[in-house]
Amino acid sequence: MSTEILDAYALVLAALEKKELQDGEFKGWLRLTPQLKDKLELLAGEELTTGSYDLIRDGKPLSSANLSQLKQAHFQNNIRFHVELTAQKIKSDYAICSEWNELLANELRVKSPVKYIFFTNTMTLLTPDCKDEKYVNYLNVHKAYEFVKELAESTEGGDSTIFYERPLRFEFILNESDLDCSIDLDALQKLLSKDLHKEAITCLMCRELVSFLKDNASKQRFSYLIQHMDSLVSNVLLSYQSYVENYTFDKVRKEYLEKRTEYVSKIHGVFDNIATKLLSLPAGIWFATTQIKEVEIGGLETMAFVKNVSVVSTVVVLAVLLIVNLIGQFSTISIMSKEYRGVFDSLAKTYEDEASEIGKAEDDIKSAQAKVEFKLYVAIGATLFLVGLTIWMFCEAYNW
Amino acid sequence: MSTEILDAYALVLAALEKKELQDGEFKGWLRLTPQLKDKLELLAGEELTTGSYDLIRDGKPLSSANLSQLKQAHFQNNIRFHVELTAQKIKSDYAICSEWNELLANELRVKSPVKYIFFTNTMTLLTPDCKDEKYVNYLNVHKAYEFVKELAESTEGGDSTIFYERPLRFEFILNESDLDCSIDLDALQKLLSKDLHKEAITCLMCRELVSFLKDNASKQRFSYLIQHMDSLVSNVLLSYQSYVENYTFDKVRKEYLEKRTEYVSKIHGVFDNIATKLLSLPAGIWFATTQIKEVEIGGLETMAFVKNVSVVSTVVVLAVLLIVNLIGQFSTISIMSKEYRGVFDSLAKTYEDEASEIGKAEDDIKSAQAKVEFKLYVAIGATLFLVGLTIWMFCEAYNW
Amino acid sequence: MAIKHVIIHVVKRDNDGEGLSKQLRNNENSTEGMTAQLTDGLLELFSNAHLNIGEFGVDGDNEVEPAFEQKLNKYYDDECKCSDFVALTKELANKYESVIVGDQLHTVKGGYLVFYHYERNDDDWLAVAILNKTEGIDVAADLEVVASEILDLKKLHLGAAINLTQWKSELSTRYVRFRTGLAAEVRDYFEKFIGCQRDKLAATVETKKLKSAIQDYAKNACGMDDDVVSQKVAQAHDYIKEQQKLGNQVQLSHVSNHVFPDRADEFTRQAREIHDLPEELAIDGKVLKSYKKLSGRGKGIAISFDRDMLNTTVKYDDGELTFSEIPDSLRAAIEEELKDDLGKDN
Amino acid sequence: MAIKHVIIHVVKRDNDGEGLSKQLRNNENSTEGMTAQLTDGLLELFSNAHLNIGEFGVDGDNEVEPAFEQKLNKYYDDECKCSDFVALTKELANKYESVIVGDQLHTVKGGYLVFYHYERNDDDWLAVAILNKTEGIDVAADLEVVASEILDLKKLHLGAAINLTQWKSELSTRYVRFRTGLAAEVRDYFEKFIGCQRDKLAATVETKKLKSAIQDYAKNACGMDDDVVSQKVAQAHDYIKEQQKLGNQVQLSHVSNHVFPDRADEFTRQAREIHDLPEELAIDGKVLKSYKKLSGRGKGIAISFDRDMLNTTVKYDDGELTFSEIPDSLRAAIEEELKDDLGKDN
Repeated sequence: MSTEILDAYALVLAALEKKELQDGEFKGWLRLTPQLKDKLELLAGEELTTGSYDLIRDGKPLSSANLSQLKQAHFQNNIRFHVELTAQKIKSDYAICSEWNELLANELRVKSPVKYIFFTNTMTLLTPDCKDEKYVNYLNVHKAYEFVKELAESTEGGDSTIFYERPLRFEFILNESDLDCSIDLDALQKLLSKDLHKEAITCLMCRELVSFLKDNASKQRFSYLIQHMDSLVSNVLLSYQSYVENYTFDKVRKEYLEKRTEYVSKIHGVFDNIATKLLSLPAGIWFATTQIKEVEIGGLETMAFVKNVSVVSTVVVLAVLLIVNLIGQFSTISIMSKEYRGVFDSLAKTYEDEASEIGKAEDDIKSAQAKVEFKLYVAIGATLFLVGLTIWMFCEAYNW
Repeated sequence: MSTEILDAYALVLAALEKKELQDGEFKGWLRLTPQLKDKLELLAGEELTTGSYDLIRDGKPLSSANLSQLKQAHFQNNIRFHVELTAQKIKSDYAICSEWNELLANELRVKSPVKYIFFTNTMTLLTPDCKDEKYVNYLNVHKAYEFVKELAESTEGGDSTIFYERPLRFEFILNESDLDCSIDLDALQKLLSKDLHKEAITCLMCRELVSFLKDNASKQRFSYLIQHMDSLVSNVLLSYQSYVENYTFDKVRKEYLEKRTEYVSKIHGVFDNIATKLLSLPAGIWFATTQIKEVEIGGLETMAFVKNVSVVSTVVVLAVLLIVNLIGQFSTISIMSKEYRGVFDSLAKTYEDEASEIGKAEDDIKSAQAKVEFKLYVAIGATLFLVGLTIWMFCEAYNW
Repeated sequence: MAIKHVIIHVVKRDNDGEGLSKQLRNNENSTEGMTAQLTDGLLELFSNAHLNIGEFGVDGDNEVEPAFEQKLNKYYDDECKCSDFVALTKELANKYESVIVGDQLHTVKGGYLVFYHYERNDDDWLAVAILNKTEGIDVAADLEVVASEILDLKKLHLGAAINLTQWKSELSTRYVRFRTGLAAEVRDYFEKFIGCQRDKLAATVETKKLKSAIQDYAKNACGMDDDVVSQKVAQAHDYIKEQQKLGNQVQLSHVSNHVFPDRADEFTRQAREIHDLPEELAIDGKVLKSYKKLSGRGKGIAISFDRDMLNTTVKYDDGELTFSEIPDSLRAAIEEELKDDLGKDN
Repeated sequence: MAIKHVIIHVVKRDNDGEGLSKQLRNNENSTEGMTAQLTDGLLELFSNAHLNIGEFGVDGDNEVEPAFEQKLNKYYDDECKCSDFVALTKELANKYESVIVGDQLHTVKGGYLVFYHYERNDDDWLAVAILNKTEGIDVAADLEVVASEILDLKKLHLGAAINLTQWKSELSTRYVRFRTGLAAEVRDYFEKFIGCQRDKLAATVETKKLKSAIQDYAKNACGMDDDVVSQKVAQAHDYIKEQQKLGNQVQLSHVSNHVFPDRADEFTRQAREIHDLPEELAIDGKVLKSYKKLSGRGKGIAISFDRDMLNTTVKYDDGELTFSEIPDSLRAAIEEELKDDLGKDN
């Protein structure tokens, strides 16, 4: 139906002779044919023309006639009807206007686009199967309106005012040039439809929009938004990302401090674990001290000698076991070191601003590790010394 | 000046014969006197009367006259002027109207009260030295407006819309009965002027206002507010009190007290870990006591000497190990100390009012740390002392 | 504009109930001399009168030729030349008499039937006006007051003018202008005599022509700029809406009075002559929309604005109407009214 | 309303530059018989004419008595009884002649000076009208056109009527109604003859009276309800503001046309007779405010509303005007206009 109306309009407008635009109407002379009469009747039904026209014959004014009263005589060659056509009519199902700007000055038709459009300046007809870039973009513009509306409604600002620190009022009017930009809101819509962080996302979108558009006049805002949609989208995405990161930031701080304490005490625990075992060595030495007896020269087959040998051997075995154990701790520490280095490196990489703090925490752990390693060497030394002492005692027992 | 005008108005209005109210004007017949003429000229200057009147003589219509053209003849007894007075005039410096309701329907005069008022229904003149209760309350009503405005502006809602979860729009109009309530906003103003928690106070006032008024129509809201100001004030105060309490106890106190307990027990745990190990030292001494034998002078190659040396060495090694272990605990404590200091410093910074309490909690931990460190030093001292004892025993065995 | 033929017949009675006296001339009146004053008056007659506009027809059917039209057909050729003006007018005068006699209209006084054929804007017209004498007074040489009679040419009570050119062309439904008076009886007999009826689809034409008449007059005769022209259209729209609401007939002269209060008569005359508008305007609601105005008054408020401002500078939201732009004069008036408060608060 | 005395004198010339012929009657014309028609006409004369209103005075000073007033003083007593009507009018006619001769006004034609004394609403009036004859045509018995002359009583070209009662009371500055024509020369000589001038403080009176005239007529004559009465006042306000903006003189008949398009003449007449309003209205800005309207038109918008609605149902904020209530008819029109969208979106 809308196509028919616009087709009829285009046909009649094209047929007008000496066409001029006056008081919002195209006026011109029309030589009527039965086909044009049908078109005019269709247009009259849509109130696009009155259906009643002055007529001239051979250039001389001659009465007027209604479409419904036409006789055969009215279709004569020398008769012209002075037909007027409404130059602008913007309805919800079709629009006739001079050009894009006229259509885009009508908020209602930006908010809720009209599918069938006829531009009188260029005599262009746009219908849904049309691939015209501006037209396609126009049909998408309402998505941007709905995006703003959704945000505005979430801030209780009706459909056109976003309240975020200040009120940001929109007038949904555009210029033709705005239609050069394609509207791609998928990323934002996807973000908005997330269940997680829903409120926070709305909030940060509002913040981005406000800071993005606050310096534009309310009449230009929507236009600016459409033109710079890409940069808004990337702003919002960046902002969202940093929000997500910030969100864990406090947790992270706490985390690495805890990790530091954890690793430091773990590392210290390494030595603590072994320390108790180390206490068995003195006990062994003391035992050896009491058990090693003097043995006369040549009395190698004596019981005492056997006992002495076994005492020394036991001490040596004990020492070997301890040392093996102590050396084992080194690998434990190195495993731990690998672990915490990995943890802290990744932390430092993720939170670059915190890197130095994280580095300090890591240093704390490293110094604990150094201390513990030193203690382990001391312990190994002490063990070897005690073993030496036992062997010395053993030798002394034979007076060599 | 305003008083003079209203006085003149009252005088002329009272002098009108057969007074009637028509098309917003009081009309009636006036017998002119020079005094009344002056008053009328004053009123004409204020556009309260036209200054040009029809006149009758002996009840018979007779021309019309301008105040400035009066002759002696116009003051005759049998002449009456048909004088009209504007029945309503509400300006910023004075107001003439029928009654309170008419005045209170004018937003501008509610927002910014007029000091000089004349009510034609009751012929009442109200001036600043007047003690009329409604008048006094009226002069204060604008404070309530300014209160709402301050809140509205803080939510970016202009001067009449508070945005808090929903928009709450006010129309600043009142009824006479609302003026029976006195307006006392001192408590709220005092609260609003606090430096501390400024945002929170504004916010909770908005919340209270919205929940208080959301069910009223926007035309009734201000009126309802005025009438129930007391209960709003107490709501806000209660709400503020509970906010303040909630704010410190739940969120901060709990947290730092928990932290304190946690750290204190952690720190005490440091010594407890080492205590068992410390018990091995006396055992070593006791053993040494039984084993160290007297050695004659020069008998350095004797078995006994060797044994003695090994006993002492063992004790020394044992002591060294213990001391190393004990010293290790210091670094554990210092790491912990770093951690809790960080935590408490940031707490103290965030909640400045709680800083002293937080300091106390931190002191508790510090004293626990001091105690543990003291114990560690004692343990080291005891170890060294016991080692010394053993060495003394060893030397004594050679009677040096 | 020139009168080509003129002839006066008389069919009248002096008092109700008396017989009709009839006197028919056998030759045309001269258009020279004294009669020149008559012809001037005759040409003005239809310009100043409140007229209806229509076509020949019987009982609403314009296919049927009434007697008057048949006589015209008999005497006028396709070039609008009359074969015998005297014979035609005599037949018409007799027809007039027979209508009065046949319908037994005893109160109809009749009068001087002045038939005249004239040319205006290249169109040929045949007019018949029924005139009466009016009594005036004169001052004699001794300054005494005496009676004097003249033909009343100031006012047309009954009359019809047929645009023969349009009628012949068969392209028009608006070629008869007629004035029939207000009394139903008089109206009926005269319409019966002429055999004319109002154009059934007049509303569309007239509503449209009224708009162009206003635009044309405001722009060309008054030299108003577009904004003012548009205001004039708005005032007409406003007035018509108001009359429709009250259920009143919209009259051309009233519209003129309202829209061009200072040049009402001139506009009315132009609307009649150039735009073929009758006094009683038929209004078509659909065409009225082409005035492109929205207007309304009541509750102490009167507003009208261009239809296409809705959704651009005028916003409507749930009963609330907001103008983001207002006329400068109004803004000045409001700011003057609020000045002491504006100065103080802002 | 009755004519008590009437007398006709003549002072005229037939062609420019000729001498004046003067003829004075020595006795009053009778008010019986044929003259009754004259007196009816005379009484109507001032009701239908566009008049100015003023008082006696010379060069703006109303303390100085002009010659005309002095003559009146000479013949009229305090009860407005004339001691010798014929002598008075003769002196005045001679005065009229001497004004024309003295100022060497060779193009002034003069005419029949009709003096008449009448009573209206218990007030005594003295009127002088300068009338001329007009040529008409008559139809002779043979239906030939012949010339005929009558005194032109339809239109008052020059004339003055003095309310003697008000004049004597010394309480009024608006007791002379006069019509002087538009040409400056004619205007001057006639005002000089009468010695009248416009009331200097007329603006206040007239602005106020216009409002009451409208209210009175709308309410009492048309039976309109208060809302419509207030609209009529608003339309007048609107029109006056518009004329002031254009720098035009506000005329009573134009206000009538605009405000009461369908009863313009009746209103004008009442405003003149009952409310003493002249044709050229002087408007006082301060008093105009007592119409209690704010109005403006332009940019395709026309708005007017009651002044006291500002800050209540009409809000103004930085150039933006919001009506929280609008007339039902406008709301209906807007909703009709938006209906396909309202139905869809909400």
